Amino acid sequence: MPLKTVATLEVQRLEILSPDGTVDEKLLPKVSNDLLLEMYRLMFQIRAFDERAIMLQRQGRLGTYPMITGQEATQCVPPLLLRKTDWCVPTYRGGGVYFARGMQMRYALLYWAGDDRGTHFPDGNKDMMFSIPVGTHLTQVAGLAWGEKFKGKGGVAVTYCGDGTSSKGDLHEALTFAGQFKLPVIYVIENNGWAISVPRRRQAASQTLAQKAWGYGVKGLQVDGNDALAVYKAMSEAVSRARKGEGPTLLECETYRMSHHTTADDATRYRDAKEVEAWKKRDPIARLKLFLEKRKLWDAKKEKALAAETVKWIDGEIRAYEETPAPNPLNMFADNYDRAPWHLVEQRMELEELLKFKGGAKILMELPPTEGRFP
Amino acid sequence: MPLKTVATLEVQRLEILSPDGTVDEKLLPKVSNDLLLEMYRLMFQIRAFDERAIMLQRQGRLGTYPMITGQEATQCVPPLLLRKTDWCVPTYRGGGVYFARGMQMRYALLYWAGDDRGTHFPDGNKDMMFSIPVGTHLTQVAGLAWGEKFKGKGGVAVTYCGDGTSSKGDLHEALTFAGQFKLPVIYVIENNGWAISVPRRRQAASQTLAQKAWGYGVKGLQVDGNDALAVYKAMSEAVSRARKGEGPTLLECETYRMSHHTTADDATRYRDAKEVEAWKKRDPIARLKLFLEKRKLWDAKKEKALAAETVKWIDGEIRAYEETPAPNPLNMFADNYDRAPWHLVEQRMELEELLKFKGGAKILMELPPTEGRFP
Amino acid sequence: MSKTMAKPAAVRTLNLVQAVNEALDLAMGADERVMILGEDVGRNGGVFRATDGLWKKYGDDRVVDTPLAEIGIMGSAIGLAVNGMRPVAEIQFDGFMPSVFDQVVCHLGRIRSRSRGQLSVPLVLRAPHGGLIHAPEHHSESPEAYFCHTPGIKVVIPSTPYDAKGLLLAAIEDPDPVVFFEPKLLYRSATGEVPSGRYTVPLGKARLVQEGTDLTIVTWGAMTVTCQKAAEKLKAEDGASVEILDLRTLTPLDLDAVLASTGKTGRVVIAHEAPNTGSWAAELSALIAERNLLRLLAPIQRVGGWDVRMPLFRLEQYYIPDADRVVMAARKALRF
Amino acid sequence: MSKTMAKPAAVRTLNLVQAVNEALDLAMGADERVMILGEDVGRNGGVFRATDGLWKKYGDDRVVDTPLAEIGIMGSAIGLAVNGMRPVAEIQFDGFMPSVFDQVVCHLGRIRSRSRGQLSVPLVLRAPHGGLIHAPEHHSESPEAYFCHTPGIKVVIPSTPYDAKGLLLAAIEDPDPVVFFEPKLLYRSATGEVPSGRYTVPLGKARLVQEGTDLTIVTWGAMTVTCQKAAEKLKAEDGASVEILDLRTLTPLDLDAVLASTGKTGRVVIAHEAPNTGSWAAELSALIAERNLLRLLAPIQRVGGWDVRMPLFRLEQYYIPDADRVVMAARKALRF
Ligand SMILES: Cc1ncc(C[n+]2csc(CCOP(=O)(O)OP(=O)(O)O)c2C)c(N)n1
Ligand SMILES: Cc1ncc(C[n+]2csc(CCOP(=O)(O)OP(=O)(O)O)c2C)c(N)n1
Ligand SMILES: [Mg+2]
Ligand SMILES: [Mg+2]
Repeated sequence: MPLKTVATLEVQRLEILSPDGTVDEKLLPKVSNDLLLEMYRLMFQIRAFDERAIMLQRQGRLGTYPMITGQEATQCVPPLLLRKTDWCVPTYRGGGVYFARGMQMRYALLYWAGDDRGTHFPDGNKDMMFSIPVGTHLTQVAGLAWGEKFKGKGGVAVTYCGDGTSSKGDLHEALTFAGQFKLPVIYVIENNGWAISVPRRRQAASQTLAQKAWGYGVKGLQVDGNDALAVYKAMSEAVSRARKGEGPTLLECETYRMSHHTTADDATRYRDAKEVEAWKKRDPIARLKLFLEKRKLWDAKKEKALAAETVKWIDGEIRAYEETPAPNPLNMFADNYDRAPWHLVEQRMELEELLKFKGGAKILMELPPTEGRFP
Repeated sequence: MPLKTVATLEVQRLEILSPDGTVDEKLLPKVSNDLLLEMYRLMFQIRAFDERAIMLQRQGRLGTYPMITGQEATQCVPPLLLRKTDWCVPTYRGGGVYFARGMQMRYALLYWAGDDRGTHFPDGNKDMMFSIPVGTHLTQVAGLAWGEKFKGKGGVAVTYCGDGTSSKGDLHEALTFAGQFKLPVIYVIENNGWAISVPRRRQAASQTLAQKAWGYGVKGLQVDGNDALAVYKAMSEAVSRARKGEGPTLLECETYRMSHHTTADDATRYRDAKEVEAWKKRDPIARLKLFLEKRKLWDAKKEKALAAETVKWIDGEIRAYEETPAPNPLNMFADNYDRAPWHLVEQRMELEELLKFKGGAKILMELPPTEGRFP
Repeated sequence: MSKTMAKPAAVRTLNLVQAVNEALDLAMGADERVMILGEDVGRNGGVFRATDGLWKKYGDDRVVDTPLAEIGIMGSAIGLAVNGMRPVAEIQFDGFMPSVFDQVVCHLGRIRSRSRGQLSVPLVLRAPHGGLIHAPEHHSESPEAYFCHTPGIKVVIPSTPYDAKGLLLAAIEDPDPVVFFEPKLLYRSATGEVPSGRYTVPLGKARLVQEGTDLTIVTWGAMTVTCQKAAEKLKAEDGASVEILDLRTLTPLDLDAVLASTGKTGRVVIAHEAPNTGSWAAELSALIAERNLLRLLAPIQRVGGWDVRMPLFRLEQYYIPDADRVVMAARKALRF
Repeated sequence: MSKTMAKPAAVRTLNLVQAVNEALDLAMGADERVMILGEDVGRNGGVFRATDGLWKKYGDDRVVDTPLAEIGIMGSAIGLAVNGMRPVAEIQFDGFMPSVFDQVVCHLGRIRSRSRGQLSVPLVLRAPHGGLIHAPEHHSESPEAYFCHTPGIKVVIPSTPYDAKGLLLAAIEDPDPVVFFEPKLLYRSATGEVPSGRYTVPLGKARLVQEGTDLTIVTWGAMTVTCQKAAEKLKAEDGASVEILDLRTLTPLDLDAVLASTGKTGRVVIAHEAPNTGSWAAELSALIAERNLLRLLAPIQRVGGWDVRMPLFRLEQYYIPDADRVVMAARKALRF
């Protein structure tokens, strides 16, 4: 009885559109021109939004904000493969995911401005809030997918986590469940090279993150995450496998965090500027633009029109955000339980007392109306 | 840019000694005859001990007890590769590991009899108590190994977990750390086919558990865990890699839990008797015996002598266990802190009051002496 | 202390684990969304047989043996509940609940409010509770305080078969997450009359175990039985009339019942199994003294586990309060 | 409230995070076994700069940027401590501590006793604590009660730079595990005189912030500063003389100091940031009433966070008690 090989695995990496705009025609997925243009619009607009959000924060008009720039392809493309009724749960950096799901970005601003009303998703969407303790949503999304399996209508669940987050045990248990129960779920590792100041190589010592999938009987694939077409193709195959009940997929999308971790971070303390420069050449938006131009789908005029439309759109979102009246402090007590128990009723009255103590008896009339269900 | 292969992995399985006692001479490790005989003795004796412990429990002379039978090779062989000063942490089922480390088995009996004084290891041994919440020790053993790395004397740490336990996120974080910091640690997955009533195939949907190692840049190997020589060889290579600073290893030792989960369990509720029958043919002790006999190292006379010696030894351990005076209830308060804070001092006095209330003022004199450090 | 009864039903004598089993069976029979997940809950019927027979009856999809991964159990139960199911997740022993704290503290009670009422988590998290069955290490813990301090969830623990069934049915139909502890000492030792049909015992209501005038014992779980023994002794030896309140739901607390009884008697013992410091008994002691200060005739006596880890079982009867300890504490209050 | 001073030393004005940094630096300089591990603690110097400069000074082996895995951080710190090191592990924010509960509850405080004193776990677990810096969700939590209920560990939280340095040095040299909370609101806003050399502030001793005769406020962490503001207002507007006790160590508690002060004044406010129900304030309220019952002139007033999740920062000032809430509570006690 020899030392015998009992299993072999190949980790593959999918790249279709190279940084210079040329494509591997054999691998090119079927995507309509309209959809290509929609991808471009989403990526273009979320980058512009990101830049404005950073400015708002610098001006003191927004709280700590996590930058998206560089990760637009990985964020904006997967939602295009989903139905409204599929579940989609990004990370806290996933503004592009929510945007592609149709969220009004005024809510993202509200959230990062410290307003609980920011978790507002389009009617009928099965979106769930990201989790700030990173990775803790991963097993929950397995549960969401499990629920879809019970419904038996081909619904799927998609979620993201960062390269740093892939070190959390939560991913292990999520993939264990996903593989064991053949759940219709897709885990996207948004490998942007960094977890705050910790580089990818200081997480798992494995060559890729995609290869983790193998430990759970889950299909894994590495994808050039700055290549919108590769992300599209990988995701469409993963979604169709999931819909058909063929099981879960782990996609490692390799992209890059072009900016600081958040507005509270200073990446120059720990990151070489040369690395950032090198990644600039792999920009996902410029790359798709080259492709569109080559196909005569895009030109400077269209770009200008989109830019103008984008400014207007962002202005509108910012206005809507800034005109939102301050929340009523009593909102805190709404929606904690289906029916608030006595102690919350009592505590809410205590808060009313405090407000009166501060602002006089009339204060409760002057506050904005309360929102949410109470008791 | 194609769909390209970025990594290939092969999982290997090591088998040397087949159930009929023939060996693959090419793979045969260098083991002295004395060591072969020592392996056999350990395995033989721990099985006999296991059988007696089960009887004790059935007679009401022991608490719930987890059976070892069938797993002797996986448990008794790895410690033979270790120094006293290497760390070794088995699972709760790992009586064979402790035995091979030189533990007096009266302490194992004490522990399963509900006596806290059962965590008694030979002087100078770096053993740590197993953790009952399974898997929670795995990151701790990474830390123990990290401590050895700081000392720089080639010390290593070895620990076990079950196939069921390999589903816990703890293993993920432990392997992440082990791989990242190239820790001198060996993780042995003691895959005995079952986690109480849940079969191996209902844990990870992967073909092997060994292949999990690749997700962390850790070396992985599947081993026939009922083949003492394969376990020896795999372990000796893993230990020597670790000592030389070449990093961690994950060994999946495939063995079989021949009995119930514990004496509180009834495996006939969920397990096919045919499966157990099939595994009987792969018994680790019978197999090593065949090999020893072929080499003229063992015969019926020696077996009889060992059996007699073993009965005497077990009798002695049981006697020592049963003659151990009951613990003093006040022991509970010892060794909780280096110096007990006031509230433990106060509570200990309360317990003294209670004991007096029950047994009169003289009771404190009649109790066995207290043990441990207080305050 | 009210109850809602669906239809007249045969009354049998069941033990507590049988009552739990019957509640699960009824809930699964009545509502397709109810499913069970956990370790060994399926074919094996649970290590205490709480789910015995259900796997056969409802199949592998609805009674699910999961991998050995508690975060996976808790997290996927949350996802299932958010997505329309009514999962009943089992953690095999109290001592393994810390591995789900992350899900409980960060998510379980927050999802409704974070989503501003759009999502809810109607699940039940079942676990055996407490000591005194000579179980191995980490199998005799009383972690309720950790859960009671966590907003957005409810914490329930019955002490009779009747309540076990009615509270579990109420917990499963509750629109919010309920942590449901089952005193393992009582699984077989507590027997009582249980109607065969469906009924619920409302969450948030204490049970008046016995009326009395001199002293109130507030307690929960298996300690209820210990306190009954103590009350007998106090009656026999001290002629004391003891009132016992079994909280049944720890949070939301039945404060009215607690204040009414302790206000009436003015002397209070709170008895429980957990390490005493920072326990749920602390909250009760605080609330009673804060709200009934002028009615108190003696300092409140808390009787709990010591502030050390639960010892192995040879010493457990010295760790968990027994009737003697309750009696001693009661006498301190009575003779103050 | 004593202190041990090693040698005469220059006194500078530092803020709290500088004091923490200096303590870490001194500890690492004096003892090779001291090492730091956590997320972003190395090259980046920690998200609050608590470990700034230490990676450069002590190298990558002793100031370790770990993978993003809190069980890994906590578990390996336990192993390192058992194996002779003196690890100082950082959890980046209070809100992520639940992921280490499993290690804390099942192991951290149990290893010494499980091994009957053969092994010990001399580590420090540092984490920022509390709210009011407009941080994102899950970054403003006050989870101390979960730790205080867990046997075998100590829980410390300073409120001045002087104490931060002295307590952290004491915690690092303590032979038992210490959970060390750092009020993040005070990292930069609290400044004070700090001697440059090595000194320790003993664990288990409260700090008398100010003496008074009418009312005692017991508090800890950033709330200490709030209570000082409230005391000024009470003095100015009510002529009340308020005594303030900053616990500094939550467990083991300085009960003598608490009972002496509350026994003297007879009127008590306990102020803190955590959800009030089941909080550490409950234990304090219970202990004071149980042991000082006849000295109490008014019901004890607990002022804490509401029993809902910590809201996003626009409302945090309505969640965490401010000076007005403390004043209102004090007046209830004073006017009873
Ligand atoms: C459990 C947990 N630990 C630590 C943090 C603090 N933290 C916030 S983001 C972050 C890095 C995340 O890195 P990665 O997963 O790669 O996502 P990215 O930020 O790159 O999108 C850390 C450590 C957290 N939010 N949750
Ligand atoms: C965290 C945790 N969850 C559940 C249990 C209950 N339990 C004890 S042993 C066991 C099965 C363990 O299976 P495996 O890891 O394969 O080890 P084996 O028993 O086969 O040696 C379970 C579920 C536990 N001890 N710890
Ligand atoms: Mg990242
Ligand atoms: Mg097993």
